[in-house]
Amino acid sequence: MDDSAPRLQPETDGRRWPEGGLARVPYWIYTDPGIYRAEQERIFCGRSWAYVALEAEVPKPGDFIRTYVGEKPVVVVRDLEGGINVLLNRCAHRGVEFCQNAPGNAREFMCPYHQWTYDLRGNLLAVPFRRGVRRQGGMPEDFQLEEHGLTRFKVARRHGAIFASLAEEMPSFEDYLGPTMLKYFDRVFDGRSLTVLGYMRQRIEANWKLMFENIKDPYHASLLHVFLVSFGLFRADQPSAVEMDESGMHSALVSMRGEQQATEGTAEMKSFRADFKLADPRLLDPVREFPGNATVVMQTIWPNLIVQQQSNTLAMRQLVTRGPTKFDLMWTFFGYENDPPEMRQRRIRQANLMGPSGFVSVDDGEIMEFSQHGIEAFPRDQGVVEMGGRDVRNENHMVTEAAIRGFYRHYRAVMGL
Amino acid sequence: MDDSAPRLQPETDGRRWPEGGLARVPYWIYTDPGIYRAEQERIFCGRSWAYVALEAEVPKPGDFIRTYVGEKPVVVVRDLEGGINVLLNRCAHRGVEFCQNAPGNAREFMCPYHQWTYDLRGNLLAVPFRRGVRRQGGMPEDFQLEEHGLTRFKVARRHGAIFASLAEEMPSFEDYLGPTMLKYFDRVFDGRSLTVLGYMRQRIEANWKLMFENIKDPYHASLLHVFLVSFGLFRADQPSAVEMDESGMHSALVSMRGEQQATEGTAEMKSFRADFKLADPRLLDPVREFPGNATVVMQTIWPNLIVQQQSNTLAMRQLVTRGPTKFDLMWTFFGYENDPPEMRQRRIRQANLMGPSGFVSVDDGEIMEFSQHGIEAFPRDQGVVEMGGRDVRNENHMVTEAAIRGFYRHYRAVMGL
Amino acid sequence: MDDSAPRLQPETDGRRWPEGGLARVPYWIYTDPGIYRAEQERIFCGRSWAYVALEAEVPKPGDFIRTYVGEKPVVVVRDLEGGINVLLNRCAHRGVEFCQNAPGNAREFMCPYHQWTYDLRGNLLAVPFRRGVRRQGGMPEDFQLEEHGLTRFKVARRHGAIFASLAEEMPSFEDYLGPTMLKYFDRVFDGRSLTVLGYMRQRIEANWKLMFENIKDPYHASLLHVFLVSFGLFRADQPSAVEMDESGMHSALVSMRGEQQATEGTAEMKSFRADFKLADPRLLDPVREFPGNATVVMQTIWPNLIVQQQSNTLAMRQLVTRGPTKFDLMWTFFGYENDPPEMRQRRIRQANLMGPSGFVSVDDGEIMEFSQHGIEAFPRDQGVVEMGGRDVRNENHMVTEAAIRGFYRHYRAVMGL
Amino acid sequence: MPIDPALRDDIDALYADYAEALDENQLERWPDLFVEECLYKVVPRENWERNLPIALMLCESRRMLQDRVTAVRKTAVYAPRSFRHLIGQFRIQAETPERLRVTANYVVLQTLVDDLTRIQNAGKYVDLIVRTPEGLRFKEKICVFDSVLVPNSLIYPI
Amino acid sequence: MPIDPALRDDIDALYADYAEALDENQLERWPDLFVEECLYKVVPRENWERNLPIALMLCESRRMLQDRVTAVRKTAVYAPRSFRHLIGQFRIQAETPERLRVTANYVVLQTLVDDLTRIQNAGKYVDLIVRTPEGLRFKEKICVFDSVLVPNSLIYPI
Amino acid sequence: MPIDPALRDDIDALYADYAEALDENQLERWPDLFVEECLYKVVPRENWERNLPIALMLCESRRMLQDRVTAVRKTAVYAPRSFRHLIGQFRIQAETPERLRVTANYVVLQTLVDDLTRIQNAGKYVDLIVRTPEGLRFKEKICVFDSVLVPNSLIYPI
Ligand code: FES
Ligand code: FES
Ligand code: FES
Ligand SMILES: [Fe+3]
Ligand SMILES: [Fe+3]
Ligand SMILES: [Fe+3]
Repeated sequence: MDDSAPRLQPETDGRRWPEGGLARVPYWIYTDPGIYRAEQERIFCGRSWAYVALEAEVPKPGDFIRTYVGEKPVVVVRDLEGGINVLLNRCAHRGVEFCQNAPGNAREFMCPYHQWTYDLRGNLLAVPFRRGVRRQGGMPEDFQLEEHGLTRFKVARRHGAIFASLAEEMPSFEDYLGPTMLKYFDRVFDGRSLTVLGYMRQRIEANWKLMFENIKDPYHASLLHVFLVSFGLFRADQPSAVEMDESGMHSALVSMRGEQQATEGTAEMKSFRADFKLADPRLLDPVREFPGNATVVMQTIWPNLIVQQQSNTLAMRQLVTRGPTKFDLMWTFFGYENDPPEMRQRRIRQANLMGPSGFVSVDDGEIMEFSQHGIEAFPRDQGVVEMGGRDVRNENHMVTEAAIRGFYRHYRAVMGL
Repeated sequence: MDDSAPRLQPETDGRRWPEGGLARVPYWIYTDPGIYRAEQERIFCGRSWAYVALEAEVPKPGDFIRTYVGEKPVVVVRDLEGGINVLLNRCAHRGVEFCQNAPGNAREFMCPYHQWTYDLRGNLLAVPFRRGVRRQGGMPEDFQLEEHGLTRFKVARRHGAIFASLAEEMPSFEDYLGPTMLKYFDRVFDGRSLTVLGYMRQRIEANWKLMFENIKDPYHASLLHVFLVSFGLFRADQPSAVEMDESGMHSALVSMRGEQQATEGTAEMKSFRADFKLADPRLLDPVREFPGNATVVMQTIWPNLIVQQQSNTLAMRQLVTRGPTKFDLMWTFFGYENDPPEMRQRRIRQANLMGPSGFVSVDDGEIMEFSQHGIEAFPRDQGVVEMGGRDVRNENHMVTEAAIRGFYRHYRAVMGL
Repeated sequence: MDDSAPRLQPETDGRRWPEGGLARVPYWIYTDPGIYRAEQERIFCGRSWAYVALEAEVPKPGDFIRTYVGEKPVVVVRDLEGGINVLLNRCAHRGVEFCQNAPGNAREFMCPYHQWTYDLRGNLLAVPFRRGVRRQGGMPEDFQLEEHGLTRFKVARRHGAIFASLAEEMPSFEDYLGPTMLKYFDRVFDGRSLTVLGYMRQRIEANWKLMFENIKDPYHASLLHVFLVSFGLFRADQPSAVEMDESGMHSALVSMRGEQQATEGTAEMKSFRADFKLADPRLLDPVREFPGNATVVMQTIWPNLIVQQQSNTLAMRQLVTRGPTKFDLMWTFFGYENDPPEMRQRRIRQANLMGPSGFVSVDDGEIMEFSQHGIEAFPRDQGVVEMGGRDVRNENHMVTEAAIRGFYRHYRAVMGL
Repeated sequence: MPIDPALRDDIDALYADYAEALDENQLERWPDLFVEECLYKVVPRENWERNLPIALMLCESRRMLQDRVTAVRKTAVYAPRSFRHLIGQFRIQAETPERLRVTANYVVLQTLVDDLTRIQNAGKYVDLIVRTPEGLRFKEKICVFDSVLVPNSLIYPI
Repeated sequence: MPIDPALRDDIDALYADYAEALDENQLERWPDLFVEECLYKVVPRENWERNLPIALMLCESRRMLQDRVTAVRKTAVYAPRSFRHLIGQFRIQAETPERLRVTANYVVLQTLVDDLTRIQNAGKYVDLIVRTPEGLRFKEKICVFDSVLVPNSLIYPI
Repeated sequence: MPIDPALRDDIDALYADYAEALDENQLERWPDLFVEECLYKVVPRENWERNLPIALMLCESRRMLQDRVTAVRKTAVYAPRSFRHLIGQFRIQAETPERLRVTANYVVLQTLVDDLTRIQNAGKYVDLIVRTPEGLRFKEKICVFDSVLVPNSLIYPI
């Protein structure tokens, strides 16, 4: 990008993060348009590896899909050499979002407006009438195709997942995650080939950060999610852990499944219903499939991904921002190519827990909008994030908001707040 | 609220109220987002008694309803001692609008997200896992429940109506109204117990102040409202008055019903239709029920209430702001508990005049949107408010915009414009 | 307008037009609200003749229609002397958009709110109760009707088309167009009386300037519009021209119809389909009706008009802005009063090419939204406008973006960018 | 309970006729679809379910329906608009030879000048339909609309 | 006028078939629901009521319907979308043994990629339906849509 | 294929009953409109057309329908709302004396507290209806909704 326009500044004009440091979150970060614009530049176009797709979505040369990094439209395409390219879905001529029909398979991309044509790596191949017609018109002599390609992202791939970055310099994806987070990532992405089972997508009228707060908050799961709790899928008194990378930008919530019985923990859970039974128990017959005792691992990867492993349901949850008070949550459910039919069916059935109609996820989608409502009218107020202390530390329990504090510690560093 | 953010300033940057003082109203006050934000803080959260509910809506201990002060969501609840509490509908933890289902009856309020629990006065009673689970996690030692209650409004009650304020210091509701306005208020709210007959609600795409201008403007009633005029329910040539408190923030329009006949006044009313008859006259057989000759009293109470008494139809009209160019008008129709059946039916039938489909009110709802359309494209222009002079004065007639001038005199003082 | 508010400044704060001058267009001009507000003032209310109507739409004294100049609502009315008046559709009292029902015929305009009445030239005729009622109230002694008329535009008429301006001083419409543009204007508007055949209207979620870029861009027509190309209605290798007035604010694209056959030019048109045939050829049997060889002339007239002559379909395309990222395109199809029935039917049939469902126009409506999508997320980037050089010059061919460069050269002068 | 197909068709035709009267600007004949002694109400679901009597429109006779029409035509000030009714499958809840209790979902779309078509009102009809020499007519028509909030004005009947 | 229930069912089926052709991406068979010599128009209510002849789509024969299909499939550039028709109760306005004048309200919902379902167009069908050996077919279908403003493009027929 | 009018009326009544159960807060009786061994799915058109098996709701028996009801009533946290179904003309695609393959367009409107009525979901039903002693029941009901994006949560069945 050129510099005809000054770098956008967040409209923090005179704003200070409230006293109380990591234990407080000011409500203006959820609504301020200037903050949002700065996030687009510093976070989503900054030093981050944004999730864009699974390789299984573009298996063959020429396969492509449309998606977004932050609010920016991009195309993910496998080139003829099998390489993965992530390109801005914006023609270099006069800005047209050239790719409208997806998924698909192409040998090249042609913008419909003036048919500028690009190869699958974004290089400009041809400009119609570049030399004019009958020696009239055409592009200037010094017009160089090389200077007018599509904006191309750096790409990182690991075990079937694809990430992209616009930053000049980026560490490898592995260094970006760090050893602890990489261990959890590789737990699900262990090199087996993946198969896409389907999509869900919801538009949530809330700031995108509330989604990360929600997933980084194990405290809520054992209280809000009556369904989870009642069936012991997730409980505060289960063996569990909250882990982060050093920066705190990524995190993993880990839990082991317990029994459906009252315990010390449940005493404090008003929502626990020991009596609750399923009429058709097939919905809940998870089988252990990963090494270790963890039955649930929810991993968040800065800046736009949640990797969901709840029992046997696996999904990438990608955040697409739609302005300061709106985002789309895009769910890509997947399994392993060699899943036996019963396991495949189990994943499909357990998807009932997730997405816009999920026995569990519904609660989160609704709560985020309740939060946005409660927050919007109060830019000068702030949230309290003190559960489990006021610092950032990995824990062997669920009764903490440490990962939220870790998230905002990193957020403030990146945003200069 | 803390001061991590500077007090919002209205975006009056370099703006001056136009020449002409009280007789002119600049159009930028109806659209400017900065003005709107400042209004929320200085008017609705400032030194004002905002109407929130009738006691009849929360008759029993534990009864609660949801409503709004300005754009802020609140809960009105009767506690177990019979006291009325007005609480921000926003959890002290991380901002969730915790009360979603209303009306209802509760012993306490529990936020669904982490089940923080509050008593009916907004005191934080319990925080699940405050001491952690198995000696792990939990809130810091120095975490004080007392410091994390719900924001609680000051409350004023008079003869069945409930008002709330966030200001540190407030005069009594009686002093706030002043003797003249209190007299009109007590005319309808005379101590008899009230009964709610039902609700209407409309979303109007106009700035909220246009609603007050409309009601403080008796001049329009005898011209715009053909229905009123034709049936002599309200006419410029009827004995009438416009009265205000000293500040001009409140006002009352008073009129006595005339006959349906041409008079001096009607000569100038192009809309008068002497021929107009009702096929079913039951719609208009009002009976005198209040002392004095007034058949209509429309009282506006700063900052968000209109008390409607038109013939035998009684309603509170509460303004809920929804941004600079939108507001909801919430109508609560009521009568007296001891109304005889015919009177009750009369009130119900006369409601045909009011609300989104009201023979009279339709005109106002539409006109406000016509005004907003006419105004929006012209921030640098201004309205002319000269009928009845250029000053603020009580009058014994209808041919004046004095109450609008009074309203803006007070508005400018509060807003620093 | 008074000066109680400072003149709005475009939010160019610190922004510079990018390097590359006329060959670059920064993307922030398509989304910035401050730029939009400045455009309203400097372009639509500035030194320009905005198209508002055809005389054929208001043939008789008292006939009126509603329309817009930029975003400002106006009424176009023929007065009793046969003169044309263009009035702001905004009451001088308190801003009501008084004219709601149109088209219509009136002797005067009465605002519904307080029945202020204006003659067809916008003069305030009467204010009800101006002298009060029973010697009470009324307007101040010094209130002058003369000072409170409707805002009235300057009006220019030529051969049946009506234009309006709010500028203090304006050149004649003829001088405004200049000799070259006037020649093209008079080609269609040759003095024959016109007849309106009907309307189309579409709301396009894109900045209004993209519409002008589209029409001033002959380069796209022979590539995007497969339908046009395949039937030889418009092709890059046809004899053609791009002409502008001296300032570059107006332009005309001229083309002669070719045969449906492959030629040098079509080689570069991937979209050309030699095989393409119509099942019912009646859609395309244009007959020559204008002097000269041109079969298509698309003329753009600053700031809000496109005059369309494509084969035998004639239309005024008027732009109505609806904010920075939205505009309405209003199509008025017309013919000549003395058209023989077959010609009339031909115009009606060829309208299939135009409007929201037009075989040709659909492409443009969609492309503009693709552009807006591609542009919005990238305020700091810019478009490349180099086809046919980097300067502004009339051309005898279609392979140029010169008219876009001309448009922005003038735009920048007017906007001070 | 099995319904005579011809009866279903007659009810079908009554609803189609009703919608046409309101959508095609034939308001004057709208009262004719009711019997003289009738009840017409437009009620928010919130009031309906809580037995609160207030209605946006309440007509206790065909003459009051006519007064509604007169007000819309002669006295009310409003921006021009058009309505468009879509009425779902109806249910015959109870039936005597002379009286049918019929319910049906509806949505009314509104189009204002210079604006797109938007949802104005949706809910269910709770109707009492009777046979008359002129054919089926409404003895009661109660329009219970979802929630309570209305986009500004509800000018025409539902 | 009493209608043979079987006829009502046939008309019902014709409309259901028509909606399916447009909503389920079976555009190619859409012309088959018309007779060879037919008239199809999509016209704004404003033009219709003022007798202005301009239509957004005007097809004067089944072959022109086919040209519409070809354009949508082969030449037009547009963002992918799907339509969804809801058609209300129909009225048979006039009937000869061979020709039926039928009107019905409709709303067409549009869903664009990455967006929610929105109202694209609403109005009424003014149809002339004739009996043919293949069953009922449209001789005329005039879609009069409310107001005149359209959200950008109207790609598919209504 | 000619359909017995009485059969059409029964199907009509089944859909009306189905809509009422969901719109009038009678969720508990919704499973009763299915046979014990049944299939209920809410599927995005994108998954459906690409044969991707994931559904927003998947119930493989009437008992699973009951579990859905229990979750909505007892465990799920959500803002109060109401649904309103409009179902279009249905098509009987194939028929044996015992099994009917029926499709119909639908739109579901949602009204949240303090908000206007909005479109929640639109698409088509692909149903398998069977005769039982209690009358017609759903053996399969697949709700294929247009596109894939949903406005936040889909709480109730479609
Ligand atoms: S904008 Fe893409 S080729 Fe011109
Ligand atoms: S937000 Fe209310 S308890 Fe956490
Ligand atoms: S606003 Fe027009 S007369 Fe008062
Ligand atoms: Fe959760
Ligand atoms: Fe009024
Ligand atoms: Fe074009």
